[in-house]
Amino acid sequence: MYISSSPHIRKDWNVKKIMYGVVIALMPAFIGSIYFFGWRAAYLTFLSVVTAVLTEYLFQKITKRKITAFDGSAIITGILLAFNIPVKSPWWLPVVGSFFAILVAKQFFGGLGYNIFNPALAGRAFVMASWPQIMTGRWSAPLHGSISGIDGITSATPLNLLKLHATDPAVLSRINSPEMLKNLFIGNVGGCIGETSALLLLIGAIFLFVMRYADWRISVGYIGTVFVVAWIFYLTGLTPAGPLFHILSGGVFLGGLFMATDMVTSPVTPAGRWIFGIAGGLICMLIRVWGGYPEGVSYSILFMNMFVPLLDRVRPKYLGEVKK
Amino acid sequence: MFKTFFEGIVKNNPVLVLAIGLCPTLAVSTSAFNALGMGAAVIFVLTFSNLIVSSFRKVIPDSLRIPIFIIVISTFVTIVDYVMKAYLPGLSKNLGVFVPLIVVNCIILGRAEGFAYKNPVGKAILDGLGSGIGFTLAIFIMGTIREILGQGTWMSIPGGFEGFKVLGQGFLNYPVLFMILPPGGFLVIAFLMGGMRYFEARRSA
Amino acid sequence: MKDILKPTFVLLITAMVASALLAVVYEKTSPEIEKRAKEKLLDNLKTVFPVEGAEYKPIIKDTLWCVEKDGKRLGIIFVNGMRGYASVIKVIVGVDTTGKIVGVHIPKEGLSETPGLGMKVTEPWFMEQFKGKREEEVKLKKDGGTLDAITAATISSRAATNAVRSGMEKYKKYLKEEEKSENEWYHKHLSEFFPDAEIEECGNNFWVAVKDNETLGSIYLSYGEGYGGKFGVLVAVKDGKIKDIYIQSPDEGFPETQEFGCKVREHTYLKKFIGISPDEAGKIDDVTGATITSEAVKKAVVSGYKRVGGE
Amino acid sequence: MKLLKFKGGVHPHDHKELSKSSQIMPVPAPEFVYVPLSQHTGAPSKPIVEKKAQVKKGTRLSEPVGFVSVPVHSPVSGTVMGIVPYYHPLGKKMDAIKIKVEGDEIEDGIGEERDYSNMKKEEMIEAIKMAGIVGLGGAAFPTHVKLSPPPDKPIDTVIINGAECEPYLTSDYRLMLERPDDIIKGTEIIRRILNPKRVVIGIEDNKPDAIQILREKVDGTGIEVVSLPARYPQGSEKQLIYAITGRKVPAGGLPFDVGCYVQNVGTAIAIYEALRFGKPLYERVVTITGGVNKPGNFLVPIGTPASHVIEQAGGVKGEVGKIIFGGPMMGLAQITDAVPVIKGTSGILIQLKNEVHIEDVYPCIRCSSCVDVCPMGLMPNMMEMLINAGKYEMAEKMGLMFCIECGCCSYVCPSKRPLVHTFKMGKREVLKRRKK
Repeated sequence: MYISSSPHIRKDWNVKKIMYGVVIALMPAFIGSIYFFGWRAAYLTFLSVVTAVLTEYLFQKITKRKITAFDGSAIITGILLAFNIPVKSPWWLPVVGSFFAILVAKQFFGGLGYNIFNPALAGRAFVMASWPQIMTGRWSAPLHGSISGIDGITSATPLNLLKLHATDPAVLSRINSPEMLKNLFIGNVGGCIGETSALLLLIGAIFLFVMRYADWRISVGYIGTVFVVAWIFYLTGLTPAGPLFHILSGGVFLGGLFMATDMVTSPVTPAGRWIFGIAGGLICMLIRVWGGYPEGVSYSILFMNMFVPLLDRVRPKYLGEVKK
Repeated sequence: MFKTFFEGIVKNNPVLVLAIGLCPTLAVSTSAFNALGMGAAVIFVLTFSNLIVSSFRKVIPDSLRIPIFIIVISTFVTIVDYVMKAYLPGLSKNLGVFVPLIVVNCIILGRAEGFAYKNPVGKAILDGLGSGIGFTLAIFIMGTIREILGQGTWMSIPGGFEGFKVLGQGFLNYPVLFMILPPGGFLVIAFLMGGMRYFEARRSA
Repeated sequence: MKDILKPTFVLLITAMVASALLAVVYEKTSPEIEKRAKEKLLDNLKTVFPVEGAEYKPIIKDTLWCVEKDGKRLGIIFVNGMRGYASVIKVIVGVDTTGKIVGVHIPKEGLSETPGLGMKVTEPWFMEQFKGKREEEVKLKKDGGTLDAITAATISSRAATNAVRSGMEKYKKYLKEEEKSENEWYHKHLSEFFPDAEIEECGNNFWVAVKDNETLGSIYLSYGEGYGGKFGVLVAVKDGKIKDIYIQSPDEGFPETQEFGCKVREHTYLKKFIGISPDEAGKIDDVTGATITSEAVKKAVVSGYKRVGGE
Repeated sequence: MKLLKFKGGVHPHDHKELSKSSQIMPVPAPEFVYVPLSQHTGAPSKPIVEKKAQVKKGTRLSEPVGFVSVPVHSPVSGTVMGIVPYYHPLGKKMDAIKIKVEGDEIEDGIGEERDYSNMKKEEMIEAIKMAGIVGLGGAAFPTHVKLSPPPDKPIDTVIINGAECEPYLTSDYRLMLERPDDIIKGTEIIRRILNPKRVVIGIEDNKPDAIQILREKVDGTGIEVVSLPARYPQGSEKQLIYAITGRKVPAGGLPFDVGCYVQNVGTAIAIYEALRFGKPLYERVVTITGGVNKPGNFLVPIGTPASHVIEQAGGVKGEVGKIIFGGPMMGLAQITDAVPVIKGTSGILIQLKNEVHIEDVYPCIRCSSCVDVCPMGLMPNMMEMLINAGKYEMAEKMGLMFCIECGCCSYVCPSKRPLVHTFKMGKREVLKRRKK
């Protein structure tokens, strides 16, 4: 006979299911990355995932904690980290990044559920700060396309075009062209391993939303804000690229769909989530237009991660709450 | 008597245990040599200000002690600053504003107020030396870790010795820049503090 | 009353003792500090414009120096700054009188660009590539120039290059002045063409010889680009015909080789110019073995004539 | 009038098909019954019978202590064996009157039809009180207290709760199907006492036949029958009031604060029986379901041990995992099958051993499912964290005391955290501190 508190039935899901659900949702983009960048993308992702799981396992073993390394969350961190590095990275980059992400950003904070920052993004920030020459200087073209999405320009990713070649009339005339936007949407441009294909990421994300493994408010808030702000900036001449270019380029889809929506590091209330997404999108655009980096997705999300405890205070009114 | 000396180094290490004087610690521990320079400056100022404060502790009026401490400390700091500028200009440039800022370093004011003002000269000097060496050790260890990981060298001197190439060429090509950036400083000091606590807990257990 | 006086007195004493002590230290160290500063500065100046025995005379304090040797101006050195990624990137640049960069130095001290990235502007390979560049070439390849940027540190690289270029533009006029005085070689020749006349300058490297309110003729100065570099040609014109012609001597900076290029300076060749209209100079035969130089001379004569409006 | 949907809630599989079609069957009396003296919210009643006293069905065994208290009655005829501490569904042993069952006599007067049309309001309330009637939905709040709202808070809406949102349970459903007339008569009595403007019977739309029958029966009485969306916890007082009237019961307040009165359909029948036949509340309909061979609805004498009732339902199919008094969402797991049925027991759910999932508890991953489903709009994840950290005041500020313990948060939690359990403990701790 078992005795336990009510309720005595539980919904048929659990943390593992959610985590592996996210892993499945990442698969289209993963397969896409192999198609776009070749087997090296798979190799780096594999290294990253193995390091993440192994680090978590060893840490829990050494500190004599419960082993939860195989609950899927470390796999997600590994995949997302690999998705955030260029395919030309040396093999040790995802290894070091994953190691840092799991050890410092996750386990030191107390493990799953207690980390303040999205581990994959923290790991990315670490490798970005440590080896910027690799992270921002080693772009390669997809196997079946050009690095910039525009024929004839081979040195820069779409966002770098915007940051560094925005005065070039040849770039300006084609940056909002249907050809460019199509390449961006499909993912046939240079960039980090998993971020290029908006289409494949979207497929995975819709699965997440349907299964309720991620909250659509953050994604809609984030990507929507980037779109609206980019539009305003485009109309006022602050950026030469249109709103579609902005949401499809760089990591907006990867970040907005998979990293900002990380349950642990996002607010729990609907209002908090809207604020989280919208403020994140705004910061991303501010970094893109005025910041030193061409891309602002990861830092905007990390930045908003810090405000989560504050945003959690934006709680809904409970039924019949009396104002005091 | 020598207990005072060793307490400052280990048990009451200003940086790793008391967590004071963190600002210069984080800022100048980007290389081992800078850290040593800073440490030397702090040892000098700390020892001499302790000496003066302790010697005159009977004549310093209670109500005036803080302004007088500040004058004493800032005098020694200025001396260090001038001497460094004159004879070690490279180091002086690297340490920058953090040498003048020793004036408001809480280790020094704290030792003057908390120890030297209440204790005889001999003890005060030992305390100054102990705390100063404790600070230097902490910042030197940090500087060593950060320089080796962040630059691949150890003990490089600005405009002089290139430093020992500890970790080989691969590392010199791709050093962990993160470590010499501010967040790296926080990370290293967190590790050191954590380690200190861990061993303290083990020893007392 | 005593409550106020006593602390005041104590504080006064303390402050006085401290000041006295500091005064002594200052007295001892300040010459050393100054000496160091000067040495450092001279060091920097020497790196960017290394000429044995040259003098560095300040024109604008801490910003602009002229480099002179034996009373002759060789070039200038300037300091200029431009906002980089995290700090102002200061560049020290030596430029010679022809407008070519002799050397660029970017001091590490006080620079707080990202280590390993923007900080790389202080690496020798980056500073080396400026050598010998002219103003219009000082641009990153990305911006249509000739310089390599540092990987992943475009902002810092661009700031450094822009600092060099804008400085060159700002201080160009100091070089121009130099050009004039440096080219003094022709002054003493002007009077040789019309011995008794007064030479009046009309600007634009064009002079008119006047005697008793009567114009005797005109002289113009033109430059040719020879095998080894630029050289000057003085042409005296009288009644639409070349009266005389003089080419800069090797002492005066004639850059051509002794055995071939110098042949154009020989009287036998120059004689061919005399008496013809400068327009027709192109028809004159070249000196064997010095085709480029002779072509340059002819071009200089014709273009110079065109410039002054054919008299 | 348009129905408002309350915020949150969950859709667990209702499993009502198990017992839905089984008619209410009376359960023969067991050998012994144990009638706890406290079966309601409020002060326990005081026994008035002694050991060896002979009692009949309906004999009053105790008298109420104070206003918020009701007496208990003997469900059987027999001999009082004494007052013994005995298992109670709340989980601890409490005083109960043990009666040995002998014969089948009924107390005089019970069952005779009476005319209550001339009774005064106060007389009716007193009769309801002495019949020992409490809310039969589960909370067991004395009905006469509810029927006497403060004079400054008039009731304008009476809601008869036929939602029965708990999965598995079908006792109210069967009552609505089998005794719709009695429900309406009981409702009319409540209407007479409270004189409201509007009387509503609310039923979840997964019981269309019940809705249809009641709609037919209420024709011409002015009573509305409202179909509510099936969504747990629709039957919770505050959610029901909000859905039907759009009014929000103020936090810490009671339904009469917004002019509402909510009563379970079973209670309405009990009120009718008390006034019409003088029958006190000594038996009730209980759904026995889950892992039993013949799940069904039974009319069980109060005080019958669960084991006896389970036998009537054909016995357990396999190894018992959990015996739950009430539904799976809010019911209480019992330590033994000797626990007696009391007035508030709407169902007994047997979970077999292989149906009980003891799952790993993970740290909260902040998925916010609990926040999304909380029908009270609370933040269970934060409250749990605060309670575990001992910060009861802050948890209270976040609305801990207004938690209705519906179990939605624990139900959805992917980390399988015992949220409701924590809140129950937290509430107890807060109350303990308030007393100090």
